[in-house]
Amino acid sequence: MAVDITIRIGGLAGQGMQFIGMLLGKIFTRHGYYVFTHQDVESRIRGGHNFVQVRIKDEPVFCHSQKVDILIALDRGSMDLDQPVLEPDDIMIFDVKEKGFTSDNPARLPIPMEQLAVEAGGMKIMFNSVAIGAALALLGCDLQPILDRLDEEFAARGQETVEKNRNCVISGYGYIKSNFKGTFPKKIPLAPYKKDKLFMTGSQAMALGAACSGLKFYSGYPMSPSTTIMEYLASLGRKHSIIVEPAEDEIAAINMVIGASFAGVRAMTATSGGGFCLMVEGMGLAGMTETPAVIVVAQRPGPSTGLPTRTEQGDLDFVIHASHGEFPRSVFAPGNAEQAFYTMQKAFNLADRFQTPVIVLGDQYLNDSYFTLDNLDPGRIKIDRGKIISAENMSYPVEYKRYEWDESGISPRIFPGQTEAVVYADSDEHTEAGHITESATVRKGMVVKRLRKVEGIRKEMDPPKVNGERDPDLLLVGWGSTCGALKEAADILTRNGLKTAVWHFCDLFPFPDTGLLPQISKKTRIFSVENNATGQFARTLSGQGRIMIDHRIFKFDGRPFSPWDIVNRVHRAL
Amino acid sequence: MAVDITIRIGGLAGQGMQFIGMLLGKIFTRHGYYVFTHQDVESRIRGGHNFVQVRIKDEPVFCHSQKVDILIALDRGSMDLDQPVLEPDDIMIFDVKEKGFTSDNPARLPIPMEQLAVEAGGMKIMFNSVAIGAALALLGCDLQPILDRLDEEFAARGQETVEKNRNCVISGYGYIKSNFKGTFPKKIPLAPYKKDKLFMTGSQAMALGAACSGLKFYSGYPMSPSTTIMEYLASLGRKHSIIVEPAEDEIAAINMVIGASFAGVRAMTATSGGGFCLMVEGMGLAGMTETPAVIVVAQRPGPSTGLPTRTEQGDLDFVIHASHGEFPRSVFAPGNAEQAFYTMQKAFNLADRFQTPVIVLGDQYLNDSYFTLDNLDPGRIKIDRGKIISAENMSYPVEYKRYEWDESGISPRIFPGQTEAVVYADSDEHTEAGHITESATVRKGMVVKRLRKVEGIRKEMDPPKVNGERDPDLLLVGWGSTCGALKEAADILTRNGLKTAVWHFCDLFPFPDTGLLPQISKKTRIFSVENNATGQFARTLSGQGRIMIDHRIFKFDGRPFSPWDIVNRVHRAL
Amino acid sequence: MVNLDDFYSDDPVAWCPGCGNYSILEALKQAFVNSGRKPHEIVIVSGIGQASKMPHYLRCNAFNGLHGRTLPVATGIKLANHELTVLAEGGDGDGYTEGGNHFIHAMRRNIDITYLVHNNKVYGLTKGQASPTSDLGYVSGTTPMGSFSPPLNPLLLAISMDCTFVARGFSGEPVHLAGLILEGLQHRGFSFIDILQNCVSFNRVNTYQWYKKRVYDIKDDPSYDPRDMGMAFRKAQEWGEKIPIGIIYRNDRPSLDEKHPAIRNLPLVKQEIDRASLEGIIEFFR
Amino acid sequence: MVNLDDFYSDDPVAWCPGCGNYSILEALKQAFVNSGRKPHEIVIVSGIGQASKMPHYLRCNAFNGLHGRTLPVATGIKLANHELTVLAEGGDGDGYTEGGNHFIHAMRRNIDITYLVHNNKVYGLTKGQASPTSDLGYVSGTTPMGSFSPPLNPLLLAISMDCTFVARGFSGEPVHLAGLILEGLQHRGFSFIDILQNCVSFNRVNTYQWYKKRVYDIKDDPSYDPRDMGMAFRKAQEWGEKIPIGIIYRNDRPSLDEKHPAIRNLPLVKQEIDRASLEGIIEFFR
Ligand SMILES: Cc1ncc(C[n+]2csc(CCOP(=O)(O)OP(=O)(O)O)c2C)c(N)n1
Ligand SMILES: Cc1ncc(C[n+]2csc(CCOP(=O)(O)OP(=O)(O)O)c2C)c(N)n1
Ligand code: SF4
Ligand code: SF4
Ligand SMILES: [Mg+2]
Ligand SMILES: [Mg+2]
Repeated sequence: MAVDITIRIGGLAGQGMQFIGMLLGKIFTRHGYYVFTHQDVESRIRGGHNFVQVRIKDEPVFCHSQKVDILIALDRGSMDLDQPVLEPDDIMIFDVKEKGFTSDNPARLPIPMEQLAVEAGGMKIMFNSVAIGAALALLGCDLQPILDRLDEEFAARGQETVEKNRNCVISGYGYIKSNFKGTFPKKIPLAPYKKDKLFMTGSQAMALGAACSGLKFYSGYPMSPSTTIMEYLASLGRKHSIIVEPAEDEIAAINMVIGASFAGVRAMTATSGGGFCLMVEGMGLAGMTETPAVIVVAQRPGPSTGLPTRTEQGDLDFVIHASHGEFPRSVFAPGNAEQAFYTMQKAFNLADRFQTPVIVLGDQYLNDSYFTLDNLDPGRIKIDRGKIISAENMSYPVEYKRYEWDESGISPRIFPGQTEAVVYADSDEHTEAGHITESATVRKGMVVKRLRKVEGIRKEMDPPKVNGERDPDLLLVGWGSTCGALKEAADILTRNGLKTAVWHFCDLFPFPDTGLLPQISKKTRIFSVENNATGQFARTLSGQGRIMIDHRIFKFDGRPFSPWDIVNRVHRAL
Repeated sequence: MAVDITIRIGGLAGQGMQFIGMLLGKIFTRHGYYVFTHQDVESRIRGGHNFVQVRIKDEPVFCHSQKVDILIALDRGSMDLDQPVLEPDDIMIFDVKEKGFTSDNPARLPIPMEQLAVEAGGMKIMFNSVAIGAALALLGCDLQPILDRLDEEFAARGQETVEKNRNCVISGYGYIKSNFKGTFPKKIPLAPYKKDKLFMTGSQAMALGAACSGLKFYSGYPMSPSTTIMEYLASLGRKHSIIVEPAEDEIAAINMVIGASFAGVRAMTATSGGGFCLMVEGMGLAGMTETPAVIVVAQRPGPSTGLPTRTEQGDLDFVIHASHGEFPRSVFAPGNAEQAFYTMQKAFNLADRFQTPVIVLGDQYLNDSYFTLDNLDPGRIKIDRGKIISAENMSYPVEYKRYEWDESGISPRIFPGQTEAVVYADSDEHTEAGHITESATVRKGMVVKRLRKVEGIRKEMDPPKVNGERDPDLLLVGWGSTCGALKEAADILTRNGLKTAVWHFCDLFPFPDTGLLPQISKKTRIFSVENNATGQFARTLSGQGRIMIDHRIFKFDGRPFSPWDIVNRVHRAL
Repeated sequence: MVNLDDFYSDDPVAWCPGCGNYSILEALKQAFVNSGRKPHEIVIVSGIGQASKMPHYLRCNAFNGLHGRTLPVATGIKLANHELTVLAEGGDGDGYTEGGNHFIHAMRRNIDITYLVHNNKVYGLTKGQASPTSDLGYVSGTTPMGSFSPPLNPLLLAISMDCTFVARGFSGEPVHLAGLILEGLQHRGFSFIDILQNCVSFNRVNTYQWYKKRVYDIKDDPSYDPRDMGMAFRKAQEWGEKIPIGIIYRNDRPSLDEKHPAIRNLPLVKQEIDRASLEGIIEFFR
Repeated sequence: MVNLDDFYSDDPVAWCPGCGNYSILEALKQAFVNSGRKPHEIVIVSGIGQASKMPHYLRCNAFNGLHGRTLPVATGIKLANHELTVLAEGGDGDGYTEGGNHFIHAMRRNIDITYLVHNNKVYGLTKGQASPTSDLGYVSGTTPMGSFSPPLNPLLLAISMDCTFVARGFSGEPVHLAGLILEGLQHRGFSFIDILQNCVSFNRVNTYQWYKKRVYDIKDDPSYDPRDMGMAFRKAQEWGEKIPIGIIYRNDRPSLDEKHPAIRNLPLVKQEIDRASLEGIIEFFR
């Protein structure tokens, strides 16, 4: 039987929901399944109403489902606020201590969680381990592999913690085996243990992609949902020769990145829209001095502080046009963790080859969600640092011009101190040698030189990935983190008799050569789907003149699209 | 005989060219003419090659001419670099002391300027007053009115200075009368003195427009070419109840403006593209908190530091899309000093009525150039501060919600301390009361509320001003400071047999209702003219779907268009 | 007369149980009551962070702006309406990293604002990363090898800028703190109060107990003269076994809002536009 | 051996005749010669302003970046290649207003950079507006009623941040200045030199003569100990009839670049990517 089961863990911030989500994800990933985990949390450290949702499937899965099969309600708030998503047959596990709630539905399952936790682990706060045991018992998982994974994941926290949590899980597991009176047909039989697939967040994939692309320097200032990139890279710092320097603000971050890059290493920063606002001047500096720089902008709902812990695709227009004056850049928006990993390579290569800033757009949904991946292959990452003159390939006597004219717009770089040449980089309009100029002729030449790169970059931009039916009735067009939901929506629509295809754009700007777009027949109805309120990408797309968009599906409440959100909106539009 | 004469004063920074330009402008403005003065200077305080060009016409004039009739070369550099613009019959005045230059053209007129200055004024550096006297003599101006104006303009500098400069002017004037051997048919007979017209720069017009619109608070950080706005407003500070607070950076500037505006006064800042980069986060803050703010962005060539003292229209796309997330704003680009004055009123009114940031784009050409204006009428300025609840019109008991839902998207403001209500403004997504929210429903409502304003604003946006022929062969489309050159180019083209019209846009974003655009027949060839390299406005315009642009005329060498630049490029394209 | 109830807000508090912020909130309300100012006469400008949520939890005018940008907004408000009592409030990250430049220049201006920094020595809201006041060696997500930089001393910095009112409070001494805040509100000029605040979720070293054992009221030493800059400079360096709280330094010089002639008689916000004088300036250009 | 000619640049100088910047340029070249470092081993990062044009006028690597942002760029360069001798250079506006936050935090990091601020007490390039070091009452385009705020004391600020090398030079004493710069270059850590510089076009008070009469070498007082913070704090406040130049304060603590284990043996820029170890971290996610 096909497995597609979702567990939601709801409760207060500080109750360890994220850890539970991660743990469940690892268990199922290592026992034959694919997992997608996303979080819906408030901007606070303790309390509030939050949930983490774990979707387990027997085939690759890249988005959440709106259908919850088991709700683990860790507090009263979750019981009230999350229960409405359940059908009568879906399970809710909650602590028997919560008063004022009674139900004769055996699927509403009170468990003496705290009590069992105290008995088994000696501490109330381990009641969430009891809940995990209970949920896994309901799902028909064998106990031993669960305990083995628990040992692995808790190992770092010491033997005592392992032991206590183990006992809590056993206790919750046992409680269900002996007390559950209902029937719950949804089972996830654990396959034999295999440590083959990967389980990671979009942020981790980006960080890893950067590290594998030769990142050496990172500077940043914490900002959700980008902070996890910085923290993960920092954790690599000691062993992997990456310097992560906490900046005093985002202005410092981008300028440090530019400095490091000028000195010759691959460098990047990450932030969210608000932090990127402060990097806009630095972005122009990179453009003018022709210094490579990779900037991840992990989006969250704006404007301004907005909804710090939630998701949106609202910054596309901004990053495409950020900074004054005219200079080349490129913008990408990967759709899942795997694409995020490989996109970083492309970002660094284009930054180096064209000596421009490159932006990679993420968002809270992509960055914070966990994905099971079949594999990531650093061997597939080819590092191309572009035109560089080193001491070996340099001609003497030295007469180096940093901005020497070239048809391609690209002048070879020298890293200061690596040859006997001296390098002048300048944010003013400059001569080929890099000195300030006031000349109209030189200015004109330099503008042309810089803008020449645009066509070079455009050639590197891939057309959208096409999925689903040929010659479709419906075409869903999207970009970035909606990728998984779009594909699943297309499958559902196709199953419902509407032949549906998806175009998913990762390479957004400069817009890929329109000649590369697949043919579309007149009968196809085109839906653009965006996690924002004004259809930013739809505007760009229409601007190309090749594609006419028939319907626009927007969502801007800070929450991600599930496939059914899209399907329902499509049906409503037809 | 029609007068259209241009005097160029070339020389080193520090030789007082700007003052001479201003002085000549005032003389001719007060004696029957219209003057347009622009400057072409380097980013330095002393030395280099610079010029100021004064165009005198007997009818209104809004741009420079490429044709120079008299060159006053204050240094050797100017003789070398400016002389090439002259025809044989045009005059060059220079100091006889400059060696290595001989010419038997009587129009190349060596004058012992320094010597006369020492004799007449006692100081070498007054040689430029000698030059003025000489030039005005050549132009057939009467001496007395010149001396009168001199007295007025130098009055503030003390009697002695007046006296000395007077003598130098007389000396230069006399020198020509007795020594000039050639013929110079171009004359500017001075009309009787009349203090009716105004003479001011674009920056002054903006500052004045703001003051007349009730500006009370300004904060900024110097940046060419916007600094003159700040300096002019500061000069009004003592007498006119305007606070001008020098900020530590542009971030502080925009945030102070937002604070002052929140507290209830009209507030603005001005900067150039680089400084605006640092205001982008603040702009989003104004958007989210719904605080009115007027920001002048006086453009200069970018990216980055670029060419600090020169001109470009390169920041349009940037300001339209600046800051993350989605919120309403409006953008204007007046075409001359008069329009600049009245546009400020509109900017403040829209900022208050729609409670959004408003951007007014200037550029070096508009901001630094002097214009003769027939008049400016502060009486025409109607101040509309939008929906405000004051202690008088407030209902008690007080239950005020800053972001109360309204179909228009606009909730009435209360200024803190002006009633007994308390006001909560918030950069996070917020409830109607202004408190932080995590609710998806509230979020959705607030996005809709804010975006509702867009249509309200659009109704206020004027279509382009149309000039020239009906049913034209050619249509020139432009925006901002190219206004004067466009109209003059159209006149020339029409005279040459090509019926030409101009559309000049001041109201740029949100794009005015396309229904308001005049009809255009198929045969009309449409030229977009922009002082940038990529045609930013042309892209917006084409995006509206009503107008197909046939040719694009760009200029991006940091110098402004003269009418003939446009005419020549049109002819080349045809 | 106002009382505590007048400052009550029903907005639900989002801080962790046990956080030092709660007592700061109470101290602040008490100071407001003692100041006699009414809720609508007070504005709090806050940034972003845990500390910056503060103004939602009491009743008075509030502008909850950007991370690090409290002081410019507060300055704009004060200059536009100097009859308002204006406070700025935020965390150590907000004030000393992102907002460091404004901090320096607000002190230079000596604008009449009371600035409260909840110094928990971490970036609380973003989950405990090292802040500029974190100890050397503090291990966090962004400093897994321990913070490489020594903590910034905000008091010393403020004295070096000749800030006219420099004080330190402790969230665990709310009565003392309320007194300090009141003095800050009454001081004409920039009043800076660094508030030692325990963060139960992330700062496991500088706990309530840790501080409780160490802090002492600077007034205990009768010879201490906060008007002596040299003394203040030394006192501000005291840290470790004994930590002084109270007013470390003060000085009198005119505040910015006293200097602007435009508002000598009336706040800007109450001034009408003087059309006649505007006509006058246009004349100047003829 | 390098000599002055090695540092010759033919880029035409855009400063006013008589400007103090010329002697700073000469002092800098001399310090470079004395340091023994070759042009390609040195990088100057400058901002925007008159002072910031400096690197064009000598021959060495240069990054002429944004107004106020010299220090982060310089920090990035130093961390990427600590074998380079890295300087940051700019004006008082660049460093103390726009760049104030980076200044504080660079001192905290103690990154091994030599930072030269040409302090002419005005915004020179934008035509003489008041800077944060302008005197109280300084009249300029943006302060027609005179500057309302007292000048910031950069030395005091630096001492309060425990900056490990705090010095003051004068453009009119180029030999002394060259000596200071050399000491700064040799100091391992953040070396800050505030350089009094006359601006003939806009600063009519603090002229060459004005300074010449007042400055004295701090070494003249043999009892002065720059390692005594209290002494330094007092000395830094001396201004008026007598103005001390020389090293005001110094201290030793490890510089940031010494702390990062990643670059203990080899600069980042010389390190190859270690593919094997990267495979290792991917394994962690299985
Ligand atoms: C420009 C910008 N950068 C980063 C952030 C993310 N951010 C929010 S709060 C915070 C730090 C909070 O630390 P602190 O100011 O000490 O306040 P606390 O939470 O500790 O009270 C950060 C980095 C932001 N909101 N804006
Ligand atoms: C972000 C930004 N704001 C403003 C400017 C304009 N600007 C250029 S130089 C300068 C001030 C220069 O003063 P200072 O740093 O003291 O250098 P000086 O010219 O006096 O040597 C300013 C404000 C700029 N280039 N960038
Ligand atoms: S994280 Fe720390 S500072 Fe923030 S509310 Fe919790 S205890 Fe307080
Ligand atoms: S303006 Fe002043 S600082 Fe600038 S070059 Fe001239 S004299 Fe030097
Ligand atoms: Mg904090
Ligand atoms: Mg200066």
